Amino acid sequence: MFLEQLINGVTLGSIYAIVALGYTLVFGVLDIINMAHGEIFMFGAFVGMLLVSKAGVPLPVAFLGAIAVTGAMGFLLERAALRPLRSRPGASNLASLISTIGVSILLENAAHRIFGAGNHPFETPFAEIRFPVGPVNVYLVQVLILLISLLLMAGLALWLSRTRGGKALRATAEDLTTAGLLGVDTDRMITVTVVIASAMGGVAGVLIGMAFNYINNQIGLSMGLKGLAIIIFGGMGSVYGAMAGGLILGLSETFVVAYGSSGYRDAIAFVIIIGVLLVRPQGLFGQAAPGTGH
Amino acid sequence: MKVRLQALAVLSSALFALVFLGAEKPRPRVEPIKARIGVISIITGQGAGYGEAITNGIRLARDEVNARGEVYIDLKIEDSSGKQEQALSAAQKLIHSEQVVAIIGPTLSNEMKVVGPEANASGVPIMGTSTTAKGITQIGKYVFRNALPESQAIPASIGMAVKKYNLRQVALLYGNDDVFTKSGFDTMKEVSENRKLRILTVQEFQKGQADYKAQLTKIASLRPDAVFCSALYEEGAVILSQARKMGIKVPFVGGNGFNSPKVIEIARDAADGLIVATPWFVDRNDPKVKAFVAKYEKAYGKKPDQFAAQAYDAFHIVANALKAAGAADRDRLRDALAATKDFDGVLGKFSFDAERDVVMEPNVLIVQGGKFRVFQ
Amino acid sequence: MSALLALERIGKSFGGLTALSDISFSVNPGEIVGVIGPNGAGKTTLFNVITALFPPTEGSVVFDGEAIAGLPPHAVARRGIGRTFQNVRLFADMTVEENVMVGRHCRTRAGALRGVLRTRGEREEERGIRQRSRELLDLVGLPGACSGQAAGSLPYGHQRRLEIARALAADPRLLLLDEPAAGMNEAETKEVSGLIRKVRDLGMTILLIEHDMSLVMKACDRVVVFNFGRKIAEGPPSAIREDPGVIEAYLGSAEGAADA
Amino acid sequence: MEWINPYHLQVASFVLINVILGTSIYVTLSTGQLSLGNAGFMSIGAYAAALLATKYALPIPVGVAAGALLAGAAGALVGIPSLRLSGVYLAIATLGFGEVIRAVAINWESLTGGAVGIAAIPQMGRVVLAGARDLGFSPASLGLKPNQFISLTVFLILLVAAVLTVAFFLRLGRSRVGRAYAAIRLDERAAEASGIPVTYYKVLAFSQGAMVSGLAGALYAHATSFISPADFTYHRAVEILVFAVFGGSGHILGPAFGAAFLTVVPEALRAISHYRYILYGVLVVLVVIYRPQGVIDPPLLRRMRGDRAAEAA
Repeated sequence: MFLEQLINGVTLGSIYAIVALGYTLVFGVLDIINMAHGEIFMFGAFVGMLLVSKAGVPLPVAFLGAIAVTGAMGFLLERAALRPLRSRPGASNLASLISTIGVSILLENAAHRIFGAGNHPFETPFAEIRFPVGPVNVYLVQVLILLISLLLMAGLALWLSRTRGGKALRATAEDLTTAGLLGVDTDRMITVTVVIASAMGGVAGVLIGMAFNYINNQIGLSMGLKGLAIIIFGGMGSVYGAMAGGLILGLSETFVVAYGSSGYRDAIAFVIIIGVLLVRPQGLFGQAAPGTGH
Repeated sequence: MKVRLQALAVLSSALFALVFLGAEKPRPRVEPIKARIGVISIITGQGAGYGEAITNGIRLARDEVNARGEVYIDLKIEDSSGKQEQALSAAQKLIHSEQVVAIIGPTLSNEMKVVGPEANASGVPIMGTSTTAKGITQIGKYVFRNALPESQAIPASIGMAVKKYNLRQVALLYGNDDVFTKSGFDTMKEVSENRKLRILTVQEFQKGQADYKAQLTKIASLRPDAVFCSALYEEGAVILSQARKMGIKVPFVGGNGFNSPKVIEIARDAADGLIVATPWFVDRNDPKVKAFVAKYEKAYGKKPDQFAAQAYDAFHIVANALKAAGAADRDRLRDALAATKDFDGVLGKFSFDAERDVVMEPNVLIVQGGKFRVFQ
Repeated sequence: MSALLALERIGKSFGGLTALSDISFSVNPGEIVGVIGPNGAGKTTLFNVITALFPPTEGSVVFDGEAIAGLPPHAVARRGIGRTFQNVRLFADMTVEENVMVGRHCRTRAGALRGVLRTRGEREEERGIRQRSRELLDLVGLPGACSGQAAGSLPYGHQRRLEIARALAADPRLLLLDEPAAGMNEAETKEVSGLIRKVRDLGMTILLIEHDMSLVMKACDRVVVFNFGRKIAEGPPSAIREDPGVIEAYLGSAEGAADA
Repeated sequence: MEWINPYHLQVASFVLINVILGTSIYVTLSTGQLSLGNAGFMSIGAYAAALLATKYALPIPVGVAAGALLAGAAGALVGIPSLRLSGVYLAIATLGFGEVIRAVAINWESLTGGAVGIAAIPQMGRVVLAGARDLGFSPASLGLKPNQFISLTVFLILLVAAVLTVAFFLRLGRSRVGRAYAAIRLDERAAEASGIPVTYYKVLAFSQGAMVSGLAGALYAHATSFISPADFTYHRAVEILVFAVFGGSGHILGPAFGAAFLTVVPEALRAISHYRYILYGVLVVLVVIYRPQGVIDPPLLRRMRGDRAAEAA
């Protein structure tokens, strides 16, 4: 049973990690928690589902479709709910937090009107492919999820540290005004960030659908809450923190059920956060942020 | 002689029919009893899937009743968003602003626990169509329900399953943060203990959880003869599909919340082996049921689930009681409702007991080959 | 005469970076002592150590015969050390008067309940706070008309004075002023210089960081010179002016030459 | 007396409870701490009051006071370790605290009844009516039907509670402690150097915020007569935050306005039930964009006061 639970935990953890990467990227650059991220990847999941189950397109095309839609949504989110706040004096981070909450309420209810309430099956023949590893069956989807999450993490880390765009992004994250003075088009960088993060949400959405066989307009909320928990204890803005945090949470939830009480499964994320934050207020991988403890 | 007699018989029956019809025609058209009935349902937010089925069923019944002309019902549907405060505000609006004669709903037992006392205190009959938790009708004499409580459904399904499969050891799985699934679980546990079944493990899950693999892996490792699962169909379908995928082939026994075409739609083959006890059987060989299913499918593009069927029957029960009461009066309607006996609806024969709770024989159904069938 | 403030072998490092090492000197009651040195010499760090915003890595701070290291900053303020900041830190959204009233906090007592119930004692205390605040605003030369204005909207020079008034509201015995004349023109600097002496004449002891040499030379009884986190000289202004080490380290720098 | 509609009073009652909740988040925010634990503290107050009333048959005011105090004590306990945290870290950690409390409420069945919750909590309006009848009073003497009387009583009790709460913090804001809170919010360093014990006041504000949440929870329990863990989810915490930021967190009237407005809007939009939360979302975004500091802020209040003064002159 241990091996199976380990696989369950890693799969769940990888999904959490992908969700958390989206949050952490936006936070790293903008210092904003994008509360609409969960709803954006929920839309990604629906687009993927419609393309696969209703239109019958091959899976990679479904991924691309989800990425296109969520990327576009990220663009609109940035234009409609974030950018107008950047230029306004007196707009605290709280204001953008609330405007993204507004967007998330809007999207959740819009999804209900557009896609209908309740669960929708997410079926692809691909999701049925499995192979035995020792005594247990491993589904290809589980491997794929782990691989994609690792790839996204490595890709992001590389992009941030090696490429021009990535460096400009980091400069933007470091100090918005200075980066602007140095000739970085910060508005564009921010748009790019939000679009990339949202597109990653699209990927996450399709993977979640495949992993759990169903989707509904509430998955953004429950997954989003976990994603938030992860970036906090992984360390805000840290790519590795999101990955490590995701895996830790996935494994702890699974093992709490396996060896403890399943009644506390959903609460374990927050028990961990509180524990970690009390020891390391900046999170596992976070740099001591200004204002945290003195 | 014989021929004459026959002719006479034909003639006289024709005459009789003529007289009868003639008498029917000139009967003065009675003004229908006009009444306003309120509905509280989940239209937005989590659980809107149930609310949608319920309001669909009610609308269909309303159209039928109004077309018949004996009573004319003006429906006021209010959203509760699945929240108690919203349900209470909606109830107050219906009771005091809309002056409804009765309320159907709300959807969740939680909501009923807040709304019920208020309706009862205001003397407005209220009827739950999906509130299956314990202690609902005990709120007061104006509170009714036609939803078969899990305390009646589950013993029937477990009883049949134990007999058929000779179950000895079982695993229990339930949602611990919801009144409905928690009550169902309490009954399952009680019934299992009474039947001296060995409970290998009790696993919990929480609303909105996407992944049940950890719990299911644990259950699988203990090799139960069956899994008793107290879940609503939204979660239940996902649990089934994930369970089968990881190799749990044993029967699943659920309560009546598990009974929905949605289960099959979402879980597909994985739904095979699900046993539920429920008054609602979509493929029952009964003209009433067939007509209802056909109409519902035509109107909403899908088959009715038990939430729709219970709401549909509930509306007819209220309409009948209204006819019996003879006027849109809350107290007379309450008394007429309480007197409902052997109402013949799509769920079968229905009566209220002394505590305004359900008297009904549940069917035990099993999913086989992607269809609900009677379990024998 | 025993010293009001005695610093004994103070050292402070951040991570691997040494900001202060082996600093010892003392300030006597009624003195005005200047602290000078090039940017980054550790002057402000010293103020932060004295006011307990940072604990020293080594050494001890003795105020009025008592070691105060380890006390929280507000307790140090309560003992009688007030300060201003290098880049004015006023409560920008509060009114001018409220800023000074905040400064009076540690000399007053009314808790939440009394504040809400407005007991007689509390009302009297508030009246006292208000009156003292007006006096202090007068003292630092802020016109009464601006007392209702948001502190952040004051002209820069007025903000500096307001910060001094806020510090004085806590009845400090030792006042630490961090570049009170920074960014001011000659006339304003002269006024500040006058204000500093006025404050001293009220019985306060002053430790002053300042880049404006004319102000330091005129106002201070004694000067301590820092460079690279160390004390390189100490003495009366006239002696410091001639100290070759100081001239090389500090006055020799471009900035020092411009100031001098 | 026909115009006294229990429905309107019901909505008004929830508005008032939300005003108290809005105040609770404002109090902690006024020292610059963003706490999202208010749903958790609310549940502590609600459960304490409900249990004292149902299990020990204590009078409602005793239970309400105990609930508020218990929540305040819990606030102090949570507030102390939370001092190390700030900004979003504090927000999410306190949100987590709320979720943990909810998990405990779900799992500690012997005390809380688990998901089934606690039913038949004495409803304050009905208790007052019963008491009044014992004294020989009949609502008919005021021309009221019993349920009008009940709703009106609940409304009036909540009105008094909300007005007292808001007045308390309005006055506190203008006192020595209020100045200390504001100083800490505006510049913690400078506040410390001015002799303000920052730790003490942060914990005090945290605890006061928790106490106010607990009060709201206790009143809620006695207004709806049923509570369950589903009442105190993450949604509630976020909703309270939206009240504060939407209405404006710079002045106590901001959260109060936000709570009132955002409680009434979904109610007013009942006619378009399917779309009302879509509109709610759009409204929140628009208002935040056009008034990022919230609808009500001190300059606006000054202008309004100034206008009034000008009119009076």
